[in-house]
Amino acid sequence: MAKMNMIQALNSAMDIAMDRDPSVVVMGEDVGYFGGVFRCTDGLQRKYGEHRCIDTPIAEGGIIGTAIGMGVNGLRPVAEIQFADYIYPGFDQVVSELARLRYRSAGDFYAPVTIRTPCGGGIRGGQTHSQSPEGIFAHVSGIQVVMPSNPYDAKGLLLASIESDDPVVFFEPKRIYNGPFDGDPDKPAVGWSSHPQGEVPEGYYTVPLGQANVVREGNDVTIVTYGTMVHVAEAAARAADVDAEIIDVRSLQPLDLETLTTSVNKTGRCVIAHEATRFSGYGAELSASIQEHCFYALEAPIQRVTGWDTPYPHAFEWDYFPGQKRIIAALEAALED
Amino acid sequence: MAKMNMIQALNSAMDIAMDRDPSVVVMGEDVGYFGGVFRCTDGLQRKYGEHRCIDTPIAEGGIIGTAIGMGVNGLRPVAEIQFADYIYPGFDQVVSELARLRYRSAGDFYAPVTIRTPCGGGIRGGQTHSQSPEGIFAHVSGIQVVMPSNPYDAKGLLLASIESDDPVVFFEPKRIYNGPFDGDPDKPAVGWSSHPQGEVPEGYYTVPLGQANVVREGNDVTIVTYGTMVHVAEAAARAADVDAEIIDVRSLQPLDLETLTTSVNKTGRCVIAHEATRFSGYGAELSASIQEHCFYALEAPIQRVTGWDTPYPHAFEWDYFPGQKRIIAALEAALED
Amino acid sequence: MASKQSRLHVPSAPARPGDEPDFSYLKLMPAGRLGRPDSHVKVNETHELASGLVRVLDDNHEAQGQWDPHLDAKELQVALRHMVMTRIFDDRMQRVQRQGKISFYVKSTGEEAVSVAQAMALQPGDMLFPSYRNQGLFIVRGSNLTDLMSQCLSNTRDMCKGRQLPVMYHSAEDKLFSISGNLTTQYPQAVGWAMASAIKGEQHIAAAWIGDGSTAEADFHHALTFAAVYQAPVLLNVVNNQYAISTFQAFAGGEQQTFAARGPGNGIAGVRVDGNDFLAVYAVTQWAAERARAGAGATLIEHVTYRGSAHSTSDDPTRYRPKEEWAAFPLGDPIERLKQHLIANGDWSDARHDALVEELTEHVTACWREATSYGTLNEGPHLDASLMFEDIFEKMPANLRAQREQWRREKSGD
Amino acid sequence: MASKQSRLHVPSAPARPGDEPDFSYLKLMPAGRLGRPDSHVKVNETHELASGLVRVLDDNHEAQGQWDPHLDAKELQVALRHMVMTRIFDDRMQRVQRQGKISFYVKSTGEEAVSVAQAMALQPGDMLFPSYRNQGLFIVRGSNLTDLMSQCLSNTRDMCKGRQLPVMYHSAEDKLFSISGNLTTQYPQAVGWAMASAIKGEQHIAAAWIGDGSTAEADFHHALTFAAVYQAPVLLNVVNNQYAISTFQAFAGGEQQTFAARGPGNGIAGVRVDGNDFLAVYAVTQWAAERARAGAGATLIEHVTYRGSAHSTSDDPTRYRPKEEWAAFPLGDPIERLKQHLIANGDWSDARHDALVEELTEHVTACWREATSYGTLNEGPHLDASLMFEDIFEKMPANLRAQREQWRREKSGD
Ligand SMILES: Cc1ncc(C[n+]2csc(CCOP(=O)(O)OP(=O)(O)O)c2C)c(N)n1
Ligand SMILES: Cc1ncc(C[n+]2csc(CCOP(=O)(O)OP(=O)(O)O)c2C)c(N)n1
Ligand SMILES: [Mg+2]
Ligand SMILES: [Mg+2]
Repeated sequence: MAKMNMIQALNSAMDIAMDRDPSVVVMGEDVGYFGGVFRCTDGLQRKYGEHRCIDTPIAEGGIIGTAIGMGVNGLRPVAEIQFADYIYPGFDQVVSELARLRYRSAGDFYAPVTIRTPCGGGIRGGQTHSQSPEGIFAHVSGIQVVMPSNPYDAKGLLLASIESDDPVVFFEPKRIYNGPFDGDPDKPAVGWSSHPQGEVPEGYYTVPLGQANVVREGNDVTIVTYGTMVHVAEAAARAADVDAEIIDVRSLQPLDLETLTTSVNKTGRCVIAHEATRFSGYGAELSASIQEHCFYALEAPIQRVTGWDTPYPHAFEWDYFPGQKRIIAALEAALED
Repeated sequence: MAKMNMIQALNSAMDIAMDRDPSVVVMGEDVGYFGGVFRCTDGLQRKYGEHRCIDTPIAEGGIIGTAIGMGVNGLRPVAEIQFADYIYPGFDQVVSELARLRYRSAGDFYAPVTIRTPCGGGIRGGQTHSQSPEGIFAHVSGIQVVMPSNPYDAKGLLLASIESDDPVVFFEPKRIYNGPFDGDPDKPAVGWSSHPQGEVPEGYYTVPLGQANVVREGNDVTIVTYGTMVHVAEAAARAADVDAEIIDVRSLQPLDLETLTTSVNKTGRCVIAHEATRFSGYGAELSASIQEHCFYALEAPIQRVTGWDTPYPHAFEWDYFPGQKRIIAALEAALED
Repeated sequence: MASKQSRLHVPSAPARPGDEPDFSYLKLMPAGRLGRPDSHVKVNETHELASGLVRVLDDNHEAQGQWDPHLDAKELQVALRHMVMTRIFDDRMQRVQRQGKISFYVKSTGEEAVSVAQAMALQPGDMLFPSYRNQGLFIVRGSNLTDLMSQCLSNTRDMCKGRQLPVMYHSAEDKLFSISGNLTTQYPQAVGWAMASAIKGEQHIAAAWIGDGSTAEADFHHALTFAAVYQAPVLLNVVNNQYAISTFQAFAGGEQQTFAARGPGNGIAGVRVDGNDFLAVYAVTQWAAERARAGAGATLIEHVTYRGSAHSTSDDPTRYRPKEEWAAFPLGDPIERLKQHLIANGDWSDARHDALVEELTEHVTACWREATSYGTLNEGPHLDASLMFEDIFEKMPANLRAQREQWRREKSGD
Repeated sequence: MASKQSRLHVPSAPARPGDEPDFSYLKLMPAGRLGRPDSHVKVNETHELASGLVRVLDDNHEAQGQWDPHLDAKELQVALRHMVMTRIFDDRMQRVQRQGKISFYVKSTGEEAVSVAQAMALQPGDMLFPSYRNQGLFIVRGSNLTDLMSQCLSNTRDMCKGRQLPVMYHSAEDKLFSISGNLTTQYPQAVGWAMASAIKGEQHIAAAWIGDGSTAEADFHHALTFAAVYQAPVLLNVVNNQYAISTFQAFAGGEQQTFAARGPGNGIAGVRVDGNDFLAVYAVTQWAAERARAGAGATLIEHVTYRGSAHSTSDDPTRYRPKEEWAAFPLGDPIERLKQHLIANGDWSDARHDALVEELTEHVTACWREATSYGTLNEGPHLDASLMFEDIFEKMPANLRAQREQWRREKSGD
């Protein structure tokens, strides 16, 4: 075991994948010689050469389009989109091509492409470096959507994603690249080294897609969340002294609905938390599905805790961010009857 | 009053808008001399000239990007995207620019662009001429999303959209361009002329955005739907002889939630129906919001009736399409207790 | 504002219904005029090839100049056979669409030389990324017409399992990529495929086809940029058939500049070729393939041709162009031109041609009979509709399994 | 596969940290070499302008050739003032960012001539669509430094009401468009703005700026295509400062072809200019503006310059390029070159220059003092955070009103 932050864990996953399988290539803007603006691909070009860790032009559509062609020709591309806010120029290649290829060719063609992209705010990035568009991709049939909340899962899920013959959009909550974050920006930053999930095996392992993770057991209410919000939810439950069961969805598509409904059927109450805007977001799917399966067990309305239906404002990010207060208010609403 | 089908009603709306306001321009692929592949812009170039009804290159991103610039320079562009399935190459200009301009410039700049695009299946269009991506756009803060279900609303909502200083993505359910459709493809097609909503004033009028429409009053269950599915829902309620209140959402963003919750609080039961795929779709938002506001009135789980989480398959469109049977099954589920 | 006159330039159509056809806008050149430079030539030395027009067959049906590929009679007869087959196939499929047996069809009439010559000039290991108007590629690579027809019928033998619109074929074993309904998306994919071939140190190259109108899409730019940066071994073809549904090529940017010129303008070689001249298309394809295989980089090839038919069975071209336009097209009909060349060479005759047409017509009829025996859209046998839930992912996730169950209940309610 | 050698071409950097700077890849030309054709020249007659390099100032700081705009000393002194102001402003803002007073900053050091010369050559009614590295445009158009600083501070005077990252300025009244964080999106918008101007029969033109790396984005192609088809009155500028964050211009496609050549290649005029030569940039901008205003069409202008600073305050260029590179850049420093030209003309002196620097430094200090009095990110006064819910729509819809209420309750819980 070693101590790794999320950046190192992701780097280790790509390193191991490239070492084990010569068909794995990494590509993206500034990922090569420079090692990526968040350093996630640091050292990979030095180790595997500029033909397997490839700097690309600034064209997200071109990156994803060429990655699909490489995938069809036997490579296993891991494409980095520098910020999730910049994935939209490549949206058509994801929705119309990457997601559809296996289906429309009746399985004769497929492209095992993993798209890595940092998401989320709380880093003073303003409205174009803070978005969480996972709900959009989850709506597109044919795409797997993943968001880890810690270094251990990040490495294991990324290795599983790279190995998957189906495409994955892999969201990396950049606020917790260097350490867990409980939602309080005024507290001194803590690193992953002190966190149990900062203990990461140096070697190969995978965390299978499609499995949620119960990060804390509890009986009074279920908090369904993922990414940065897992840590905010844990802190909120502690602060409010609520016996909450906290589930890290991890794999948004395919969704491990059973783990969620089992918990809600037990607690009878549910709070859903994500950083993305609320309206027509992924939390709505969680709420709708849980309501369909747990209706008769529910003792209070399912609550959604989200970012507001606004862009992510530079100066007001802590007013936008769904912090502990917003979760605690939702817990109170979910627990009253 | 005149008899119009939806194509004629949309054409009339653009004609009136161009006649009343010289800043209104229509643009898109094949919309000019040809009059549009669905004939919606027929005659507009002849009447207003090729400088106000503009044929464009095949570049959805270019159409929307230039439309934004025109809007900033005092024009009121109505841009046609030939099929909703082809709006994705312009997605970045919609999400990152059209939706954000007013916000990021603190109101100093805005672009009053209306994007018209035919959506939905049931016309043997296969997976790339049948999609309903409204849920994706509804998640993007800063975009109004509209889908009419009949000629009267189509004309009134399009005029209101064109007049709005905020952007609108205006979805046109192409299956009901020529007549209402109850979900049974084997029945002979009926035109709009026999339908009350096929009665359309020749002159100017608007149907305000943000207002849902109760198309049928009822007491036992509320069906919340929009577009083609309004007619399928009416037929299903009739066939199942259920006293259903049917609400046509019409304006998906902004959403008239109050009309929906008032009805569900009355009936205590709710079925949501749309043609789009289910997972993380717009129906999830409707379900989540209604559940939040009507929880204590609900006597059964809110049901979602949708297309499957698959692309729209050419040969199996009637197996995919959420027809009367699927709605009736959901009504039965919603009505049991 | 209404007061002032618009100063916007809007391209005006050369001719509308009722007008005399007018192709004076087409920049032409006599056969044999352009020299054939070494295929390793620098990008900036292809400007002339990109603005001119490579032609081999002259008005007397004789081959002229350095670009003559010197193919023997056998090969030319095979080529003619493929082109005639393509046209007869198209005509038949159009007819059955009119009869309501298939939902949609797209003909390539008048453009047969492009697909046939290029498929013949490339190697079997090369990967092809067709558009919906390249049926000739499938025919040359030996696709069974019954299979193509079955796809159009979405029947029990449909290679797409009923999921795709007619003509959206593919063949993994013949290295023909799955056709997309979304324009130009295959362009960067072909570049990526070619990059992978180079990364793997292989000799296979890729080729992709789009129309003139499709060059306006973003993926055209993505493809050219990546092809230029990595000098990818790929042929990027623009089939300029003068129309994009109702809009003529000026609306795609053909008025100020040739499409081939986008090549050198963006850093790859460019060649403009007479798309109705089988020999010229073959030779240019050989040249570009040689260039790509040697690692000298990509080529953008503009094929100047004419869309002889409607855009698709959903289109009515009489609304926007003169009926007589095709007959007036200065580059003629590719089949007629190759036929006359063979006859001029003493390698063909009208009688043999008529026999060929009759033979292939019967073949197409037989294939259609066989194809319909596997079912049609309306008559069985039908594919199992549960196929609709498969191949979205390699393994079917829970939500799809549940929906398939729900669908089964819905059906059994019959 | 691992066995075989990769045959992919990957551009290699001219120099990495520790290496000697090497600009041998830069195609240069002596000042005065290129003639100045009539501004109505045909697109295909601009190939030489697009592949060459328009320069006016020679190595002796004298103006040469047909492109000399013959500006009088006053104008040149104003230009120098704007450029010096820009650099001092940049240096100060970088410093305050290091002190944690603002969250982010982007300098334009070494590129000042581009924005200053172009803003001066264009007319006040022309609409400008800047990138994040065109602060010179704002300075020439008379934006108050205090306002620019206030935007960077997201303070109570912030024109963006706290919503945008620093440097994402705008000014509706000065016709400076809102800067986007998304690269190249302003390019087709500028073309659309210009199309609208033409449709309205107005004389105003548009101009947009992006960097070399941004030319790879789809919107570059969209802009060129629409500009070519409608001959829109627009100037499309590519500021080739040799880098896109860590990747040098070859990764944007600069290895095989100049960026200016994308112009004629796609159907609009193209000119490549020495971006550090104030006189050349001014003259080329005049030429292109004349062309656009006359309805003769759009121009793509490539400005050859060098990014003297880090990409942004988040970047560390010592990781990927030699420290000495800027000093070795053959086109020098635009401020120094204009200064020496004025001195050579007897219109300027080192003493006057030092006085100017001192004056502007004090001015910037005063503006900063005033700006901070309206608040900083950390110290009040602060904007009312409820502004976060406004300007999403003209009228606030119910869901946002409800969320604003929820936010108020959340706050009051303090
Ligand atoms: C992204 C996208 N936009 C629009 C369409 C609708 N469409 C289908 S074919 C076509 C015209 C294409 O013209 P061209 O590229 O010249 O090819 P041709 O049909 O002439 O062979 C259009 C606009 C589409 N299929 N995909
Ligand atoms: C669509 C998009 N992709 C990626 C980025 C991240 N990014 C910001 S600046 C930049 C480099 C741009 O380089 P260039 O166009 O040369 O402009 P320069 O910074 O050199 O002025 C990148 C990749 C972005 N802002 N938007
Ligand atoms: Mg065409
Ligand atoms: Mg740059």
